[in-house]
Amino acid sequence: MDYLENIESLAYFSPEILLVVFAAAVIILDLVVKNRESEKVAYLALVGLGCSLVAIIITHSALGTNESKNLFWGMIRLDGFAVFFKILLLLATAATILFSIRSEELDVRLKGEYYALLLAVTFGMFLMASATNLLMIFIALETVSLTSYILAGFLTHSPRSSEAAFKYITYGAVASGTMLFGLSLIFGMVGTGDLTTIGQQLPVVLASGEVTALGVLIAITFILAGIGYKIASVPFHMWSPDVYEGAPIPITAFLSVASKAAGFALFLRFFFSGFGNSEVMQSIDLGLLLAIVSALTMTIGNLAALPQQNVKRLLAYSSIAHGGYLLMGAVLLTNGDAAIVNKGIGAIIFYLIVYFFMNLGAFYVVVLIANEAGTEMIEGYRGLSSRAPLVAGAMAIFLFSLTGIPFLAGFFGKWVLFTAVIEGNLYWLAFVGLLNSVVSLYYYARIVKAMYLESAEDTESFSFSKGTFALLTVFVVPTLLIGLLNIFYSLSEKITLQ
Amino acid sequence: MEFTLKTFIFYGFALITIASALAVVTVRNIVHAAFALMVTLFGVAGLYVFLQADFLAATQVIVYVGGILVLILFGVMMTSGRLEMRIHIERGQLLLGGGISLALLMLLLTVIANTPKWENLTDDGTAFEPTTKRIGELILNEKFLLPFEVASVLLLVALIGAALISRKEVRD
Amino acid sequence: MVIPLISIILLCPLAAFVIFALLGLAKRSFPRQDLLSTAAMLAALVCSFLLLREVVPDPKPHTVNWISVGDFTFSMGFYLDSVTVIMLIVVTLVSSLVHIFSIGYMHGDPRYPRFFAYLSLFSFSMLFLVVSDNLLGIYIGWELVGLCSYLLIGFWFEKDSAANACKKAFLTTRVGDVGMFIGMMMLFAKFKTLSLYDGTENGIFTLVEGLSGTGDIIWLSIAGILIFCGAIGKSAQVPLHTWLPDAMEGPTPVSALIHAATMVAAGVYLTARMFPILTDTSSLVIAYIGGITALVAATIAIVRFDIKRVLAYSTVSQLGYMMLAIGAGSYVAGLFHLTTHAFFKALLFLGSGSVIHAFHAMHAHHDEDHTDGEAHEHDDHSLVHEHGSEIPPDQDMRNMGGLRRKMPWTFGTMLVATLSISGVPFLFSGFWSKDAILGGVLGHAMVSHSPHYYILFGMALIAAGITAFYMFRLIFMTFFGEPRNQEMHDMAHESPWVMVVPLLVLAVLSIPIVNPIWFNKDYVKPPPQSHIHAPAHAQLGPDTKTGDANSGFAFFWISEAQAAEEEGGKNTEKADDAYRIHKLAHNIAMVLSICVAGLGILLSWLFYHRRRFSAESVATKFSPVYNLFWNKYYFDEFYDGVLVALTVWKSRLFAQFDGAIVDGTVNGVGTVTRQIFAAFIGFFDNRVVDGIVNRVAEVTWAAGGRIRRIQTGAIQTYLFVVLGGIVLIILIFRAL
Amino acid sequence: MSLQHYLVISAILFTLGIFAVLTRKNAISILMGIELILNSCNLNFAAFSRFVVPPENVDGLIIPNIDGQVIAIFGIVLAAAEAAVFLAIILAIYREFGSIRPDEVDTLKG
Amino acid sequence: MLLSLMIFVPLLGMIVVLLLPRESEELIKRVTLAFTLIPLILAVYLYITHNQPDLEHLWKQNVPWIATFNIQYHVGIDGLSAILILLTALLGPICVLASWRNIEKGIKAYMALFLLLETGMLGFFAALDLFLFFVFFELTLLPMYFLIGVWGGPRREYAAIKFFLYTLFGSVLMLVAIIAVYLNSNVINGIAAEARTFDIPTLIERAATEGHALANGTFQMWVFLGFFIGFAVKVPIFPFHTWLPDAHVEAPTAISVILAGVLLKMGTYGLVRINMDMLPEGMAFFTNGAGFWGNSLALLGFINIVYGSFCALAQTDFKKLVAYSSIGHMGFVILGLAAGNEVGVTGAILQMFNHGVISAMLFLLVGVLYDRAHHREINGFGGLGNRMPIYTGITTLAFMASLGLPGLSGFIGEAFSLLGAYERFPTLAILSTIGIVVGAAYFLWTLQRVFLGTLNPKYEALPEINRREILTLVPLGILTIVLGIWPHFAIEMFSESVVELTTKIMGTLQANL
Repeated sequence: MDYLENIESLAYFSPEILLVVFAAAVIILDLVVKNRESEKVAYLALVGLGCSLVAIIITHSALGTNESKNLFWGMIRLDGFAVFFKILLLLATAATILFSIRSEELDVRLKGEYYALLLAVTFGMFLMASATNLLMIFIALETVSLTSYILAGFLTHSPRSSEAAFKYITYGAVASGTMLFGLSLIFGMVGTGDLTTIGQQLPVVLASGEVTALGVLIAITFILAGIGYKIASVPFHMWSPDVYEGAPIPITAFLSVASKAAGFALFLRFFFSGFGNSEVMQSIDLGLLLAIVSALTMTIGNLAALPQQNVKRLLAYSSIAHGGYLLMGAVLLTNGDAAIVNKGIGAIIFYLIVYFFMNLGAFYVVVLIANEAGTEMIEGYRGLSSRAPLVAGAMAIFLFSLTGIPFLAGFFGKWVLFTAVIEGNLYWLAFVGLLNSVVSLYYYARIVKAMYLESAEDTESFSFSKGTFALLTVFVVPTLLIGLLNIFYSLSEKITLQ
Repeated sequence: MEFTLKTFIFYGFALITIASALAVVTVRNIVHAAFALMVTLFGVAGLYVFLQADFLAATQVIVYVGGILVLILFGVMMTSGRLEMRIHIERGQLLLGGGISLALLMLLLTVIANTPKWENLTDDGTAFEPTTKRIGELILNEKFLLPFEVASVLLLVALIGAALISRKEVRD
Repeated sequence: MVIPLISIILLCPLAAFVIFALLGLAKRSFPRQDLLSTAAMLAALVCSFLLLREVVPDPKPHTVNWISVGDFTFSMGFYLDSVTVIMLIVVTLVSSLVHIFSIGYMHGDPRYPRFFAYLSLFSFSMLFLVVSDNLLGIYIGWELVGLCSYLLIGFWFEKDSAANACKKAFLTTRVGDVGMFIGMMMLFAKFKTLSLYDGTENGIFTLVEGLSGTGDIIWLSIAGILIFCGAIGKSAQVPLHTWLPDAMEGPTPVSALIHAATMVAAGVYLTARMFPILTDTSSLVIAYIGGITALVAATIAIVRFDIKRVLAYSTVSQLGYMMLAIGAGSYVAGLFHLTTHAFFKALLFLGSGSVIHAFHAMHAHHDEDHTDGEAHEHDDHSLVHEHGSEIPPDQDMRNMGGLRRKMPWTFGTMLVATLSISGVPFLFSGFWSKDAILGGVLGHAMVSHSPHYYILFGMALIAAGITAFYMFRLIFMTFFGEPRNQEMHDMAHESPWVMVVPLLVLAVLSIPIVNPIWFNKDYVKPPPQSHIHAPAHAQLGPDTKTGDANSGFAFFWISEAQAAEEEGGKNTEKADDAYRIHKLAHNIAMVLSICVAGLGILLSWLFYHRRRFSAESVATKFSPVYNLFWNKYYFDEFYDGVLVALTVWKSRLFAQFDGAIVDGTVNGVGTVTRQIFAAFIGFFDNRVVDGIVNRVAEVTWAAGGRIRRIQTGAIQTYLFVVLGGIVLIILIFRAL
Repeated sequence: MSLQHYLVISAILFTLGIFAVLTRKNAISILMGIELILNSCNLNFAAFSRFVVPPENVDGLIIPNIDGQVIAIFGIVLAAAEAAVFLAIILAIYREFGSIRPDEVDTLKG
Repeated sequence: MLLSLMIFVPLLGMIVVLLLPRESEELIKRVTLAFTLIPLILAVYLYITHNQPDLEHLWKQNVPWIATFNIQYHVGIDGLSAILILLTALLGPICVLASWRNIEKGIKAYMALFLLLETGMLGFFAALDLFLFFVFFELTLLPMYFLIGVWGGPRREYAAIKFFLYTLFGSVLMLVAIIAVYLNSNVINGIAAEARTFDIPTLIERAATEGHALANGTFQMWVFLGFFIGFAVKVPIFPFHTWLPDAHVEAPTAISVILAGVLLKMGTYGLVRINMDMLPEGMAFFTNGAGFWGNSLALLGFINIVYGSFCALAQTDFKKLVAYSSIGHMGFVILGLAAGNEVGVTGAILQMFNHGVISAMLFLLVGVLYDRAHHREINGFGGLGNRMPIYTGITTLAFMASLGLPGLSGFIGEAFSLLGAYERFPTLAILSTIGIVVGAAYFLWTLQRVFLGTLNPKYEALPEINRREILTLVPLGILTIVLGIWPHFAIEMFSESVVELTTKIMGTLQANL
């Protein structure tokens, strides 16, 4: 296996380096800016993200399409897949920062560290998206997790925030511990931490009977606990409603989009590279396992979302459900046909693009309403159509898109996913998924109902700044248009793992 | 396997480790549990020595016993304002937890026993060179450089975060 | 000339209606709708007479493609033979007279223009039905006349009884229509066409000829009977006759036009039209239904006191006669009776209308005195309650009596009609047509040696006697004796000339000598196709058999000859034989019918004029029979009690089903799912979810709620789920 | 002193950690359980590294493959960082709720 | 080009309406009316020119859209879709007129949504790409949800979400079927030979090719089921019908009109376009007359007829009655389609159009009454015939048309459906005639309870129907009469398509026997 050595790798690693540098700069600026003009700090962080984005693009173009480089002795890999996720994560972070600027919930005094932490977590996620070594995977995961714990518990005066952090870390620590144990078992089976080597060796040792299917199953299940908790799949999802509810709204948005996306990036790469061999998958029936997990995830997410009164919590369950949909694409990794595997990956990528816009958009509205109405409960949305018609309209678009109503992006996302799943002959799974989208309509529509069909006691209309609407437009327009343009489909099709 | 002093000591360490770990999870007094944990950590360090992982053993003692355990004791002290450290365990929870743990143990033991690759790999007494230098090379020059740097970022984040969260007291 | 003439006949009345409707939409109304409609009708009448000359021996259809998709085509067109023309004349004539009569009768009604518009629409529909050359067209006209009947019966819809009656009429006839429609479906499925005769090989009549002799004609019998179902409904045959008496809630001219002369006769017309497809079986069914109807209705008529109801039952009874004739193969006799009956029954109704108007005008005057010209209400009369049925006082014969001096013209004309319907010999048209039927039935019985037809003949004969009895009862109660209600009697007066003239015209038409139509023997010809139960087509023209001296009436002899042909087929010798038998039968029937009619009139005279016997005492003596008659054989009660209740119950059942079962099933599935789900989660304490609707949502909600319950908020529960999940996954997939 | 000995010890430690995490009614005890789990993982890595992977010959010196050892070292580092944050959060919880019983920290649920 | 113009003109109108200030209500209404009139004018032009081959290119368009899935923006017209487009375009302005006065709040949003709805409906009928077809199918849901939910009656929220959920549930199965068709669209004899496609004409062609995966009987059967359930919810076919009465009762008048007039037709149109045309083998399986499955489609038609009719009989809410009557009448469509022969299918398609017109009238009429009396309880009226003679007259016309009075358009569809069905399913056809009687019963009973009898003193001052309302009803009334007298005006549009379709169906049936 050819890989670049440390020094050679540095150039390709510049986006990550820039993130860390800017994180440090943010902290320093935070100390310098005496009068707590925290927005400056936020803008510096945004500049950092921008630089990193430029770096990503430069490194990518230096790399050339369909090329990949193994950096740092094979610790991480830079390829189109990683680049895509990096850009997605970067944008999610940028959005989160913009949300945070507008959120009145966050403690202004502590914002400097906050933005640094956001940059740091993005850094960790970058690594998650590109890690190809067990150790790297674990460290990246831990970086993201630890930072997320802190961010979730960031609200100074809120017991809910502390509780969220506490649950998050307890859960996360156990899950990552379990995962580490699973990783150690894998390490014991093949004697190396390199994913590609694992992918080559594991079938051999399994075929020769040196290790048993049970061992592999236990290892994978343990590992699944760690990754599954990141993407909030059943039964590792239980932290997420509580944490989402307790965490500051921008962080919730960030967790539900970026953290999930990074989790999926890791998931895909790990299973594709490490267990990409269908013999291994079949020996432990991984396909069925993932399919069941996927079906349960979306079902439980959707059902539990039904009675929720807190919009944030509702969206938390909804994002569990969406994780379930995404997992359907991941199930296709176990398919023997490489074309279908790539379809599955492409579907996940496309869905993530769509999900990025609609879910972040929805959370942004939640931020806005929390600012103005001071509540996260559905009651607070009553009569929104007359109090803030544009915001209500945008929210309706996001929610219906999340449901998967045609011509909105969410539908096309589901379309791509279900097509891939059915192509993999998993009719039942597609059916479960589709039934779930029907169920999901019910709770999304409850918010719409509150906004449009009910009237508020207080009819005073909300006023928002132009910037707010501009940011909202950034989410609305893609939600309306992504599905209608071919470019995103071809993009998602091009991004594959090797 | 012949029964030598080495093996005797090994079994001793193993026993101490397991027994103390058992104490960690069973004793009612949290401070006692913390000390039992210390013994466990020492025990594990001893096992590392048996694995000829000298640097690792040292790290274990320094970081764990010297760092983490102290941290835990601090935590115990700072949260025991009411000195109410009695730990009540509900019976059902105990049973269910025991069941799950036992099931996991059984599964793991089955795997350990049934994996041919892991069988018959005994310590033949070969003495290796000390690992410290090699570890240094690996971490600072070779393939573990990146994890090392990332870990430093991680530690920085943890530092800031821990400070942030525990600083909350200082409200105005 | 045929097409323009028919077009004028159809379009004139239609135009009268359309003008009314369009103006109505514009919230205006034509000031003299009555004159417009009447003029339109008269124009149609004139054209009908002109058409008489156009009828050629071999009728040609005039069709256009109405609908055509791929292989199949539905044509619409006119089929003009002698029967059609006769029907056209009858319809236009009676309709014109009724129009004129109504100008007087309906004067002052608030919806006066609308009445005429409806009459026009009706006339159009009826004429359309008559000229149509295919079953679909007939069906269209058929339903349209039903609609008009509905509108006209319910013309005074403020009266609940009228509102009920119109609905009942429509629904009852629609039951029959559905039968007819099914029959049409059967014919269509077999023949791929609904045209009766389109001049090519594709008409039903031509095709049915090809079927003869194949033996497999059970379906054709069924189809025939089903088509006849339409006639049962429309022509008020047992068991669907109950709507017709109720239909008397409509204005009397309507009763005369629709429920005596034309629409109800449409059933007879249809049956006669479909004569070529009738098999022996279906003929027998038709004959029986006709015979039973004739007898049953006549018996009910005996005990009525409402002058219009008596006439209504009489109509039912006479329609039964016609059906009987067709069933017995004498379809010409049936049509003959149709025409004679149209005139004298219209006359009777209009006469009764005149009487009612006489009393009614009094009320109108009263109303005008008190309410200053406001519309007279029809439901504020003091009602005579009797066995739960309500008879308006101005229609109750017990309020009448001795009117012959007050209303001489009305009396005279009605007497002519009564004599006619009773079958008083020679001078009156009814005698001839009734005799033709009786003779036809008896002849058929004698030729076919079928006991059925002997029975039917007996029934018809009895009915004839009863008819004479109750008709004279009506005359005696109304016009003879002393006035029973002096106040009403005082106010009664002869009707204005617009009402009397139509009466006179009809009276003249009921005396056959002066009725010119019947002298032209060419006009009623057997259908150009053979008959399914007489496969060989007799080529004998009717005139070869009509050498008899007393053949003043073409109808009569044609009927006889026709019957002979059918029975005898091509075999001339046999035909002669049959002819002889028929002649004998006619003579027997004539004698018997004269006797029976005389007996009926005598009894009536004894009961109601001489008062030799008391009707009441007879009624008490034979109270079960009387009650049976009085309660109209309990048909209404049966329908109300059983059928309607059943329907309503069924619809309620469906409604409940909708609520309980359909949603419930969905719920059931949901419950099962929930049970499994609950079992999986570990909660078994299922509440029984109440409510019926919206169960799916409830169940999913409940499932959501259950999931919430594991989300206890305690972190260790979550950890249990995680680690338990891991163990479970491993165990499950280890077992696989 | 075969590999399986270490593995069994490690497995026991792991399960004990799990047991602690599941049943202890004190947040700090849970942290201790987590430390046990992490220790078992590190022990695993070290053991596998010693036995499964053939020793390396670096510049003529026979040293065991130390990939696993290095991973274990990182494990220790991560454990330390995690413990620090965990304890900070426990302190915050203690402040807000006045208790560190995990089942009393349950305002977010449903 | 013209077709695309027609589809997207309302969408443009929506944008224009959204840009108008909220206060200028009259302007909004006029603009909306203008933008619904344009499709109508185009539709009339289509009607005039539909049999001129040299103008055909005006009525189709095919441009690539999402190349990755070979999805095209492909719209086109044949007789069947043309007639339904005509119906949609006709009902558009009528509904705008019907909403003129009785939409009190948010007229701007209402009109915008209505225009969006119209785009969805027109697009659905014109779509010749399966994906596009589905997108338009679903596109109607959103505006409908809001139109019922915001401007509906007291239980509007429930009704709106029920409508939404039911339809979405159905479309889920349809989506699976669509994907299955797409994935199999390139497989001949087990080998992927061509590019996959959503193009409906191509799919129809391939489904008729020997050895093509799409032509496989079992495959078609399953796919048929998927599509069928999707459409069945829309039609609605028992037992998926329970959303309909609720939606109708709660929806504002104009929306009920659209719902009954066009949306239900989307289901049956789909059945014809996809289930019959594309999946003849599946169709044959469910209508071959053998056993339970062979009779199932006709049986559903029969159940719909009888069930809908009896349910209508039990109603006391005027609107609910009309809603249930719709269920009954759509049963005739199903029955006629199940027959699969020329007569039956012609009848079914005619019935689709005619029911669209007649039920639109009925709902408009109910709306007129409701606007005046503010309730719809049938028993609460009485004797209105005297008070509102014109209204009564029009209602009688509509009722008579709906109960299948010959001479009015409702009859022909019903009669032909039954005639066609009798050939294939005699027993069911005969039993279905019960629906005719019951249909007459409930309409007449209603007529009696509302218009006949003595005038309820409460309504002595009830104003007569006004000019605007008459204007909405007259075109429909004229159509009812004209098509009753001369149905050829409608039939000539689609007779060719029907012949083609039925030849295929009957051919498949015969091949299967």
